Amino acid sequence: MPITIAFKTEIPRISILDEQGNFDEKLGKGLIPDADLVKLYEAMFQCRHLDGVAFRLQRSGRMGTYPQNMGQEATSLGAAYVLAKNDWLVTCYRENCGLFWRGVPMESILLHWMGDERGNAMPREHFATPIAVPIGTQMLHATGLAWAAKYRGEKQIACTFFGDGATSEGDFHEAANFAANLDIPVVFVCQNNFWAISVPGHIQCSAPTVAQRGIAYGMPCLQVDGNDIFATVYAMRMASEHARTQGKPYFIEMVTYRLGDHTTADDASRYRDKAEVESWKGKDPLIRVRKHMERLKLWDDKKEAELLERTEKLVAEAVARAENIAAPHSVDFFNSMYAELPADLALQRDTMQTHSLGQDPGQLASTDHLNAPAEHAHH
Amino acid sequence: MPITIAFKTEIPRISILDEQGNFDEKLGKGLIPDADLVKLYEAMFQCRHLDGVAFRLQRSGRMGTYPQNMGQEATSLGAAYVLAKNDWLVTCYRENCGLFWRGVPMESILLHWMGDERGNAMPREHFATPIAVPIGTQMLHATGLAWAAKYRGEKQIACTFFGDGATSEGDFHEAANFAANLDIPVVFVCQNNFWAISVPGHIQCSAPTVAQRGIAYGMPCLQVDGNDIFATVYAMRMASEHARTQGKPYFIEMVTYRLGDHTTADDASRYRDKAEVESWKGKDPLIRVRKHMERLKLWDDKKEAELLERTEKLVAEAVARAENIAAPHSVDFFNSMYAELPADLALQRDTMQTHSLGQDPGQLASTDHLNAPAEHAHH
Amino acid sequence: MANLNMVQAINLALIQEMEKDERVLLLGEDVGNNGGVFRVTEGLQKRFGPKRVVDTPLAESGIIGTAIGLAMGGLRPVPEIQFEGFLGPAYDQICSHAARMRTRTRGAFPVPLTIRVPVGGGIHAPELHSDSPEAIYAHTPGLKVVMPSSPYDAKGLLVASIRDPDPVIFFEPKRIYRAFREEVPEDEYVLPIGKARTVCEGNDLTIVSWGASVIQCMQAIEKSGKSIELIDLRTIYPFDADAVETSVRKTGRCVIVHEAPLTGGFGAEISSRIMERCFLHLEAPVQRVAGFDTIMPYYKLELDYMPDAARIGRAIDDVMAY
Amino acid sequence: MANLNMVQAINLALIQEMEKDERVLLLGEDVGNNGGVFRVTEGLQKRFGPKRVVDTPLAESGIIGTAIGLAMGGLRPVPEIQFEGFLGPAYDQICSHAARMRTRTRGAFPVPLTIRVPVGGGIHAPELHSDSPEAIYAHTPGLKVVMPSSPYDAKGLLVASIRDPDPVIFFEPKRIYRAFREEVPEDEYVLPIGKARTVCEGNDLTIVSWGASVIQCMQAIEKSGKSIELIDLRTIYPFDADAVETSVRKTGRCVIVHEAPLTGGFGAEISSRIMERCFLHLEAPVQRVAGFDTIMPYYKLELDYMPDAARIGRAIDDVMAY
Ligand SMILES: Cc1ncc(C[n+]2csc(CCOP(=O)(O)OP(=O)(O)O)c2C)c(N)n1
Ligand SMILES: Cc1ncc(C[n+]2csc(CCOP(=O)(O)OP(=O)(O)O)c2C)c(N)n1
Ligand SMILES: [Mg+2]
Ligand SMILES: [Mg+2]
Repeated sequence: MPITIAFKTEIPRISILDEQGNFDEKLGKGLIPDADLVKLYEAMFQCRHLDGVAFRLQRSGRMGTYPQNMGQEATSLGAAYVLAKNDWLVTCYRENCGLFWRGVPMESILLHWMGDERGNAMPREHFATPIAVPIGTQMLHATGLAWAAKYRGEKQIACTFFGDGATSEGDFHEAANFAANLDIPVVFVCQNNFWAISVPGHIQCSAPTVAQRGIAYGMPCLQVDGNDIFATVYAMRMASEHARTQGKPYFIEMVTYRLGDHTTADDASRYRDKAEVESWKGKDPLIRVRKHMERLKLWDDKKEAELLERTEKLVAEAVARAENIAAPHSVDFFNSMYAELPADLALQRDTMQTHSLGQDPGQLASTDHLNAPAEHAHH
Repeated sequence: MPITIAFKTEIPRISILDEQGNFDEKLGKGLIPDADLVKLYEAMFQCRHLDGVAFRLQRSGRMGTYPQNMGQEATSLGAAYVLAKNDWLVTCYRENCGLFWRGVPMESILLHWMGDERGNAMPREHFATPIAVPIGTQMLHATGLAWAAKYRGEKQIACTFFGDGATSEGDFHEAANFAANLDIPVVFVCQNNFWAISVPGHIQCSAPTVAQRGIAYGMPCLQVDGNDIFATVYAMRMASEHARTQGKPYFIEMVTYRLGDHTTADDASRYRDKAEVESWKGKDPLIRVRKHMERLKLWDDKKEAELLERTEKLVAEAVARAENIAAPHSVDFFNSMYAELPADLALQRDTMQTHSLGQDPGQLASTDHLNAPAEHAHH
Repeated sequence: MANLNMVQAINLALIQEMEKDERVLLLGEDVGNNGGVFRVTEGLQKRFGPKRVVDTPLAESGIIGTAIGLAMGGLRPVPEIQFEGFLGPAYDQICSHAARMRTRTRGAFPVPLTIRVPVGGGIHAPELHSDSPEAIYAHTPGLKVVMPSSPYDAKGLLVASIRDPDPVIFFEPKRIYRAFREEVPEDEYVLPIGKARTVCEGNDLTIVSWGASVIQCMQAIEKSGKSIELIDLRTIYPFDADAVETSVRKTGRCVIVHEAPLTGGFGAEISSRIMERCFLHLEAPVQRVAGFDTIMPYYKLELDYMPDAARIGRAIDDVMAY
Repeated sequence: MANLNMVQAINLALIQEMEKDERVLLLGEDVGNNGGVFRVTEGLQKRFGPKRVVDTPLAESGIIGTAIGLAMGGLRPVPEIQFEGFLGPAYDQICSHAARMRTRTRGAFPVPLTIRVPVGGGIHAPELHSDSPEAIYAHTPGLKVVMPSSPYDAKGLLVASIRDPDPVIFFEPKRIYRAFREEVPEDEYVLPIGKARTVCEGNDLTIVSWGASVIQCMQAIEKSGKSIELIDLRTIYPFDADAVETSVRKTGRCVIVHEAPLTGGFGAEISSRIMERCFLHLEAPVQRVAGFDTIMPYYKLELDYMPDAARIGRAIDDVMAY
């Protein structure tokens, strides 16, 4: 048989609550208890609200560049909802919703974008890593963190989030490949929002799906509607179950869209069609959950109003905490350089100078030597 | 439909002349004219012979580390045979056979491993790049070279070779991804020989095939018996045709085995089973072609003896040329640093010193100044 | 002659080189439709088409690695790396290949490549958007490293870089991308790589600097009221040792200023050279005013990190008092 | 006490640290069954099992990136990069993450990581197997950089590195992996990071060096017949400025020797520091004997590239004659 089939595969796509409000009972029933659904909606709502506030903070000069999360809330939230409390969540910068669900305080995120490292000084009990600025690099840390758990014989897994653009980086490939070949339980989640700043998705991945990136590593792969909290929860259940019981990785493409600019430094109208943006507004992850809850009589306008009121207060308090933190001292940027500061660096800190005369005013006085009898031939 | 199929694919495997001597007429007939088959066999034979001679040169201290190609001759040869003369061949270090077919002189390869850059000063008309020492990095250059051809509107393509280990590097991923998404005609050929020095293949790729690496980029993928010159030629025809007419990349896994150590610095018996090596000896790409030619009455012992005689002479001459080349001057390592040598570097070259007094003996004399009336306060 | 800021001057240089030489093409993240995140390539894709101004996948090693292939194939690629903090993933392709290909092949495959990279701090940006890695690349034989400090210089040096037959890293100090304008001739001019500029002459002390720090030095000089000679290196490698030596032999005193961390910064090289070449002319030890040996802090503290006129002024005083 | 070469001394240090501390694990290419291409990890996989001595995929960024994750997860990974020439692909993970994670998180996520890397030339190896990039990493705040020059030092410094709560690049000069043996105690000892060793004392001139070059310096000193003090830095960052200063204040003359290219090499930093701190004590300009500012040539010429006793001797003579 000269031509045989060496390999064969297919990738399923999951959608449960679609933008028309259709709800698939078979997959969806009992997936998320009603009380939880309400909480999940509230979490998305609050995250969305913070997003708007943060945007305005930036515009009024009270914060630096900020990447809005708007439209992508259901992806990381689905993951955070499913993961165990001590599973690692290793994210990029568009996963506020999942991080808040885990207990990361809003002001941590705000502080980060206000140019303050204290925003990253997250207590280890959140099992979350700091915002990753260099694209595509954090997935390797997720693989390492899950590996550490495996090394210790713990059942902890890691879940890592990254964008479609990030899948172009070599580090993505290496992270997935290490996990696959060394049997490390990591759930890789690509938030495919079709854009990496101004670069369209097909420049990052011209294959029919981003999900098939995972086939390269022999991982099970899924594509899901990332704006459908039921679908993201469903997929994360499958994936985390697989990771935990098999000790192996899983790849999920969550199809979503950022409704805002890339960051506050960006103007997406330069490169995106208005029509495209409009069409995605109809697929908003919040709207469909709200409508679904209304159908189930779990939600009404009054609750919405009450939620808004609660949220405004919550966010305002977080902003206040972030803005009222004491200004950092210059020396702060020395103090966590090393467990113990090398002498040299301590001298820089203590003098806030790098020129040696500045660090050692005594040296200046020492020119008195010049008038003393020369010890050496020409000094 | 909550669960749909987002993607579906399969990968064919090609084998034409197998190790038992079975020849598939359907795929194989007319694929390689008899006269060419003889030449291809001779090329593999000569490459194999050089390999043995090089090994002995290393062992007797006349050459540095050398990576034997033994057992993998049919892979790059199949490619070189199919490619147009001006298609780029961008290889690693186990593709001597293909390079010799293109006209790269044997002594170039020898000189390289004798620690002499002149071995890499290959005339551009070979359309071959120098031996790539850092694993996995050269595929990006292939993508760039093919891109340059496309930019100029030429029909030139590139074919790049790399090992199974190399597919673990991020650069492999980026090279394939650039080619796929920017529509650049590159044939990616992985020589899967199941080992990267001592590390077994499943640590590099635990998926059922290496071929499926290409699925991640939406490329057509093939797996072939890399020890079967007919199969490698067949696959390269398909792939290069695709690349040339569609302007897009193609991924081929050529399954093969290195019969020798990784390099002369390695001792493969530390990590490979004897039985495994023995089983692959039966799959030798040379033996099966020879037997096939004998069946076709194209070959006999006399021709083999005559070939050996010719080859011994050819290789001895190449070795002599490599060994008799004039020793390089120290300054040679300065001379091709830049198109024009910066003054500083020219001074280093001219003095073969880096210490400033060494570079400027006049400075020493200048201590006479000391005895002259001091111009400055303390000198 | 037009009054341009640095972004405009670079844009103009790119247009003119692309018009002159078909082999010049641009590639990088967001350089096309979006005109780059700093708008340096604004309008170029529209003007020259997507073949010559190419949005690439988000992969720096891929950008440089394919650009090396493009250069080996006879073109003159001008890749952009979005911020100096993202040179890291491309480090290997730059240092193991771009820098080495000519030597490796004894001249058979030169790599005429110009890597444009916004560099340095002071713009309130997030982490890894404010570093100064020029010393790393200056220590890598086979590369040239250029960093202009004004629109005029940026245009002339970029033209020289693109035409250079060897790989050049062209650092663009983002802090002064739009900080000021100056007269920039439309007409072609080339500023030679490896030649420093004497910004102002003086007799008491020499300051050597480059990039955005040159502006801080000018401020410090003004405040000091002393007769200070300011040398803007323009090129880090090869650097203009003659210009530095000549000046220091005259003044006998020198302060070197750069944003990069002190230890192992390029100031160390210059300082050593001065000692080696001007030993008997030195009235005081050469001093370095540099970034601290810490990670560049997030932006709340970035101004505390970077050398400013006050720190430079203090060094001037200390050296003068020696 | 045993008579060991450097490979054996490092192997012993690894065994002892792994026995003492469950959190220590080794990872890298060929470190397992094969014991590493230099056999430094020979026998360790058999002894500690494949969980603690892990053969990884062929991907340096992956090795360091996952090791960072392992360290963030509370372990003490000791990755091996097969040759210094292959640090390039890992540059970004080392410099953008390992070096920054502690600062980035204000101490919440330290990265206790020891990256073992064979370094330097002189073993007749192929391209990219003979370089000396220590200055690159010494210029990267957040890292420590160590390079022993003897079996005894290698053991004590490696133990210190593995126990260090911060990331360390531990360069192993491959030229002296097996060049000589010396007494190396079985018993635990720790050589502190940041402290130099005075190899021999002298009054006429100070030589500062590190790694394999220390051996060349010893040869040159012997030949010179002068009273020369040799300081082996042992640690490149943080470097022992006090030891250097004390010695140069005494001798008034200094030669620095390293294999890495001259320009921007760590010699420049030391030379600058000496000028800054010992200005009035200098009898002659500090001189550097270093690799040339070229690509390390293929092995036919490698001995012409690296500083040898003759070149060092010439510098000694020149400085003494000044
Ligand atoms: C290594 C690196 N290169 C470039 C950048 C600049 N940059 C920031 S975000 C971004 C696009 C990211 O796209 P994607 O991964 O799809 O994530 P998204 O923003 O769409 O969520 C780029 C190019 C960076 N931060 N890091
Ligand atoms: C970037 C890099 N890392 C490590 C090495 C050391 N090394 C040389 S060959 C090799 C294994 C290569 O395996 P593979 O790609 O399968 O090719 P093969 O030798 O089997 O043909 C390794 C690890 C290298 N040369 N380059
Ligand atoms: Mg995206
Ligand atoms: Mg292999």
